[in-house]
Amino acid sequence: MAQATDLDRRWIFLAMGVLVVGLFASGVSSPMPVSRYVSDYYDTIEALPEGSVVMLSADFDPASAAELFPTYQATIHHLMRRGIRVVNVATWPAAPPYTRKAFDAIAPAYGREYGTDWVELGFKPGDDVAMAQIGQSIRTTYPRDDRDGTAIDQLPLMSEVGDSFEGIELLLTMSAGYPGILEWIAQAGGRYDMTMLAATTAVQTPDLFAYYPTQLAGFCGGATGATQYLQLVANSAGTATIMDQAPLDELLAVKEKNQKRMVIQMWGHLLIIALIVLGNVLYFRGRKAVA
Amino acid sequence: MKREIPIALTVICGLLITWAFFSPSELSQAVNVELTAWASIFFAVAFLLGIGNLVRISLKQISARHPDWPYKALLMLMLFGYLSIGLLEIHGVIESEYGDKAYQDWIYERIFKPLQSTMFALLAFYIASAAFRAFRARSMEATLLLTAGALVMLGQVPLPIAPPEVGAFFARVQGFLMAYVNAAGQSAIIMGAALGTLATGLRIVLGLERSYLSE
Amino acid sequence: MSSMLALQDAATPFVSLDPNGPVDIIGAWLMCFLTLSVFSFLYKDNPFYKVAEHVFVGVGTAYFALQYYKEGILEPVRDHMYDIAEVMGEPGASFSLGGYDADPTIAFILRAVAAIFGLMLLTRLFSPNSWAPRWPLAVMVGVYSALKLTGETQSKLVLQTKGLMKPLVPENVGEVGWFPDGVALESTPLFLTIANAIVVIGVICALSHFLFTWKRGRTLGAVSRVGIIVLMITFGSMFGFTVLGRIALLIERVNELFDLSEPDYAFGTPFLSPPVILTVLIAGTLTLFALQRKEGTDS
Amino acid sequence: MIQPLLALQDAVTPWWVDLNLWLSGMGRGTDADGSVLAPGIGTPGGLDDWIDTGKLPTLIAILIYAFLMLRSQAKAKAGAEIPIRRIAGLDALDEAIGRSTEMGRPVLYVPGIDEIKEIQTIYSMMILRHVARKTAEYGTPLIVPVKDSVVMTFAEEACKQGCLDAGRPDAFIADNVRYLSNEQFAYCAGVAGIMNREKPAANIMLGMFFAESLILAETGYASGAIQVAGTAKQHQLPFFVAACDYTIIGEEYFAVTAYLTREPGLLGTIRAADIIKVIVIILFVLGVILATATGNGTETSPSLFDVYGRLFG
Repeated sequence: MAQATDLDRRWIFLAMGVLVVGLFASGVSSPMPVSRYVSDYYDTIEALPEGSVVMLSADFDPASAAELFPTYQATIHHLMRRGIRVVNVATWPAAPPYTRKAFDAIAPAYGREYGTDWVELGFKPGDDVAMAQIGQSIRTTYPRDDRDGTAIDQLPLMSEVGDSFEGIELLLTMSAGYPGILEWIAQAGGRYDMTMLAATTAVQTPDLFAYYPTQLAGFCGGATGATQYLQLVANSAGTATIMDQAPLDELLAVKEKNQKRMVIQMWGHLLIIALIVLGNVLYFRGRKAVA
Repeated sequence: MKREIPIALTVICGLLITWAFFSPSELSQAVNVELTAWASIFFAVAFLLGIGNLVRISLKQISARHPDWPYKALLMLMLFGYLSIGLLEIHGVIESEYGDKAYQDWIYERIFKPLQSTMFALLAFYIASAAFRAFRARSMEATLLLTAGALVMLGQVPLPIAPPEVGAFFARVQGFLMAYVNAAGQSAIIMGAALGTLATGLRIVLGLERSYLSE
Repeated sequence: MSSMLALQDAATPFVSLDPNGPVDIIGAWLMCFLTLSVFSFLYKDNPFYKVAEHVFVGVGTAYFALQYYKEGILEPVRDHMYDIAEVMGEPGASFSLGGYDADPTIAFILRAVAAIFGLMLLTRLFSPNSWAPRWPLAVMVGVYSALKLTGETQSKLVLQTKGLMKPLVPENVGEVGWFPDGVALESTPLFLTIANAIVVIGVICALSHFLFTWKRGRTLGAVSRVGIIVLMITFGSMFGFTVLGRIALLIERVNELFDLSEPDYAFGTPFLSPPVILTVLIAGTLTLFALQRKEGTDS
Repeated sequence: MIQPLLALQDAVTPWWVDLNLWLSGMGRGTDADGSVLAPGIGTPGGLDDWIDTGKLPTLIAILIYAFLMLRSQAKAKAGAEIPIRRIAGLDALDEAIGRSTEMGRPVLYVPGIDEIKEIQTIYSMMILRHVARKTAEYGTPLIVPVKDSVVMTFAEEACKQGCLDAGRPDAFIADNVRYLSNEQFAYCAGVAGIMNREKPAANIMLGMFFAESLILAETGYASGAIQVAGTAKQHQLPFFVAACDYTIIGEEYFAVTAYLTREPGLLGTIRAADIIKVIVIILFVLGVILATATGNGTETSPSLFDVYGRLFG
């Protein structure tokens, strides 16, 4: 024990820091094979008829945006390319700025308009209570939109959406924890039998395997899932008629960046495994020496 | 009466919400909408209590010239500065051409966001340190955990440094562990936790559990 | 679209409020300083970290307070009551509560009661032992626990049990056989059968581990032991995913520091890159402190 | 829908086909054309006016649980003994406190970082009372850092009460229940400071933990203390299992209070949950057997498994 703890842990901090910064500067990248959870996520969206309405819930904050925002952007690309209309909600207070930023940048490039192709209802406090409210009556929960405070009935898209998720084909959540996908499964999947898709942070991902595929049609877990989904969306993005190339270029750049990150990730994982092995070897050797 | 009324309120609201979950009638849904709105109003108000606490403690430290008092003063400055900007913006006193939350968003993007994500990024360093100093294979349980963890870590990343077969092998092992063993363990934990929630929730809704209303 | 392109071409302003625009110069230096200050904690607790920490608590608290104020107070109380008040005077008018046509007067009174309860919660600020906050807290406890109780029993117990009930043997085994050629190992009926059996046994054993009031004979002991193995592998998997997530966040922060070293934020020169300058500044100050302290102890 | 029903009855049909039709009617009320699927369902004043029939299984589950719980509680209060299995981590509590006393160093109790509205925090307070009693008996100082001011009042009460239980009210030291900070990482740094400076010989961490669990467990390990940790938050369990000496896992945490207090009401709750677990296992195995034996049928000729599946909503 003594040997292992004698080392100042700042050396380990330094090793991790040097590793990440050094690799970032070097810029090696590598594509990834796609898992079935991610291809199911992609295929479920692909199978929706054009013009369907989905609900997209932003349940994350800045701390988790690194993991979830690329998937969020790619999902918007995917939905907008397919001509699927989106009702945006959020159960995390810090999420709405992301919603607006992403939609304003991406949707117009596909010729989509606010009000008919997407609406922004904003944050609702109350965690799973808010989710229950949204399910029961979206009109009572959100009398006005979050963008300019327009009455909800004046938004063309909302005329097709009723109480109890009537008119909504699919519920997607970008989920960083509580409240998130598990609460949505309880409040919407369980209550209203909604088809659900989720993108989650790595930490939350292991919970999801138990719900797949009965209560969750597909999911993108952590940076790995994000990279795989970005690959799928970026590969099919060329099929759309697009009015502005800039967002698409950004998507491709994000994909490239994610592939690069996965290589750093690999070295980070190898470092952690090496440290566990080394720590244990020193520990057991030290114990033997004492005995 | 000090104890009885709150318990009665808990029981009544709990039973109403339970009824609304099972009943399809419009009246039950109205009760549900109203009560859940109440809960979120109280939730928002309760946050003010937290602020009150923070302000009281900080002001006490500032006036007592606690060694950290300049930091506490900075805290108060940031808190009330941002609150004032936000309130002025929400009530339309100040406006920006970039939308009705532009000032708030600026502070959010430039201050809150980097701070919060960096705080969490610190944990990558702590995991590395813990891996070396604390994660010991001292029992069968810990050995299994660490081995499974290592396999999953390897299966989650591309392995361009190894032959493709090696990467594919780890991805397969990882897929198997996640889809079957982990799924079984997760199911058991989820069902167990649901039973815990059912037990505790029922005790509260039936008025059997009163410890949260301590005198 | 054209405006977006124009923004990208334009020179970076010192302060830009455009939420979609590139980061302004002051903002870039601020972000850089705060990020590096938090990282400086890895060296040790120091004034830079303390500044970052207190700014974080202040801004974070205010941010959430504003959100709750708007979405939890202004909208459900002020706006909602205003909406009701608009129809209240009209004869035969009704107000829709979740699809139910309620009497506007009753709807108004209900929400007014909620507002009064909210105020009762606030009395805790002035007298910590007051009885008043207990009423709204009791309502919250009742509502939250009933929602959890019903929703979780449905999704995490009943439907979870249903979702676990899958055939052990894949249905196509009659056509393709147990171990067909040219199929990935994971898709062969033999493999799937074994894997499904592992799930069934795993769930039974792990649940049995949580049996507390059953006499623990040899059988239950052995079953519980297998349950422990399943749980440990589950925790191991979660551990692996946690590592994935934390390192991803670190990479993101490093990525941002690299982005912030663009010449745009450095007044067009490569020498004034914010991350480099601020790293030198913070590291230099901390070294200076350390040297001073050493001198102090030496003398 | 009436026609196929009659047609099916003419042929020799298995009994579950009728049952399935009745059950599917319950789930949907009336059919799309408004025809009544089964007597009493879909008609005005029928069953589905009163209850969302798709949720009937959940209601039945809750009612069964309520019945079992009340019965077990009544039995336990009447004196029937409900055995409870040993939980190694809890037995280790005494050992840890004993070791602290021998070494003349304090015991550190971290009650998690959530507010009092979290059930796990309330549970933690009940355990704290027991720990405070033990430390008072041994005459060992107990340090309790808290993150929330409301939790602080509860923690003070629990410690005071524990010292009273031990018959040593003088053992309560108000300054040892310490409010550190409402900010997660600042609190965490504070606790790490206590671990390094005051060198407690035992760290007991029970409650709701988030990302800080790793830092606490690692710092505690490095300081050489015996560590006992427990939480129902599964995400933090890997770190506790890897870095602590004893870990109380998931649902075990909810059994802790019953284990320590032996209060009949709590024991009855645990007993009822156990019975439900056995019922769930039986239903689950039956489902797997049916699924394997009969497979999935079609809309018009459902298999026995389809009908069984409907029983779960």
